[in-house]
Amino acid sequence: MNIEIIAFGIAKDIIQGKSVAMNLALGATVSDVKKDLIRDYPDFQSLASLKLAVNAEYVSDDYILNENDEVVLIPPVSGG
Amino acid sequence: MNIEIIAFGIAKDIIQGKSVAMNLALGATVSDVKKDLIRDYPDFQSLASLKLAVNAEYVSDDYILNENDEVVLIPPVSGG
Amino acid sequence: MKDIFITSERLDSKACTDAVIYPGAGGVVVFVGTVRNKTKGKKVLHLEFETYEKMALIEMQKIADEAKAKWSLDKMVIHHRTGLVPIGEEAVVIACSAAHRKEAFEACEYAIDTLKLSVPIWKKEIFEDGEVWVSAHP
Amino acid sequence: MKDIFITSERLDSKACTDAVIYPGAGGVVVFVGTVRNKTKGKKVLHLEFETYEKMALIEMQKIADEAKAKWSLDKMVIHHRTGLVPIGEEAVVIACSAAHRKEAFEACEYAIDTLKLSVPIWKKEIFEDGEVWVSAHP
Repeated sequence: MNIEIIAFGIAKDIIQGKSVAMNLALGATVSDVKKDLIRDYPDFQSLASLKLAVNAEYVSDDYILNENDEVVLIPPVSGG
Repeated sequence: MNIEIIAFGIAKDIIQGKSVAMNLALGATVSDVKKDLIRDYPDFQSLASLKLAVNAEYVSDDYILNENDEVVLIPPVSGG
Repeated sequence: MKDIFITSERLDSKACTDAVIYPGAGGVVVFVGTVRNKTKGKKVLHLEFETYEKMALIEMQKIADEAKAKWSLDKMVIHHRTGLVPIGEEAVVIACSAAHRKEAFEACEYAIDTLKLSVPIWKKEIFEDGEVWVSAHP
Repeated sequence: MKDIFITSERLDSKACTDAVIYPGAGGVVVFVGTVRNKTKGKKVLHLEFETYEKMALIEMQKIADEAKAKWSLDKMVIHHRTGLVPIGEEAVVIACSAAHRKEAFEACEYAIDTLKLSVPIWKKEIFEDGEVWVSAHP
């Protein structure tokens, strides 16, 4: 399945764009997505943390992605 | 010596006025003034505390009063 | 605007906040003490504050000086109202700023706690059937 | 006025303060996070905030709901600015009120601490010779 992963903050700089399309196996987890991202963009390894939000909620690494999920890369936040 | 003792808050209600004149022996302390006040106005005993300020500073019970001191009765404060 | 101030006019929390913001400030904390409509379930009509103003200003300045020294604050403003204060209006405003927010929170709480212990200001609650000097009795 | 709000306009700390005052409130605490002119001694020209707004509003609402439940607050307002914020202006305003001040202080500090950990907002510091996403790297 194809999933578009939206980026904010430094993640946008790392992927050099607002989003990246990924082709994932059915049953792929958040953990799988992170591995692929780090393989394609090694700079993600240097971040203090890298989380994914699905449908505007934080999810854990074992979350299984669905085709219609809104998937967003959440690099370390720094509001306030 | 004669000293006028100024009152605020509930102390004003107890002495039924803005100040009370007291005739004190030379060398009288704050402690002596408190004793006299409680003798003359027993309601002072019911307060949570009774402090005296001299020249706009809190003083301890052994402070020796002078004729020109500005002496003020400080019942329990409740600002804020 | 004076940093340490007692007035019978309405307090201006916005002016107090603006007065402590400066280019190096990272955190600003403001405490506003307002007049509650009830005490122990009993309806309060309004409050009346009385103050020994000369000494109150000295004690308020001491609080600000101590807070600034202890928490490396740059600024602290303490404004207290006197006279009649209606329900919902401000009786006291304390604003302070520091490079980091933790210091500003601690300093602001210290200031209001200490003000309530040491500053010669007295609050009378006016009820429908009488009035009481707050905290006078144990 | 919305309690939970993200805007590219200037924040109004006075409106946030007024919004949490109610007749039963005894203590109102307001935190204002302002833009500092320096980071580790280096001159900052301004900040730029970016936000995943839909999720940020959800996370801000969670903070307000948790704080209200834990400290029996009546009201909490959280306003955050996005886009370019000049030095000295407000990036965030958090205001809350409670019957007693201790609860209001604790809740306000909890809210800003948690916002900095969980709300998807990113801050970029713009220097004369470059720019840095704050806290991105360990």
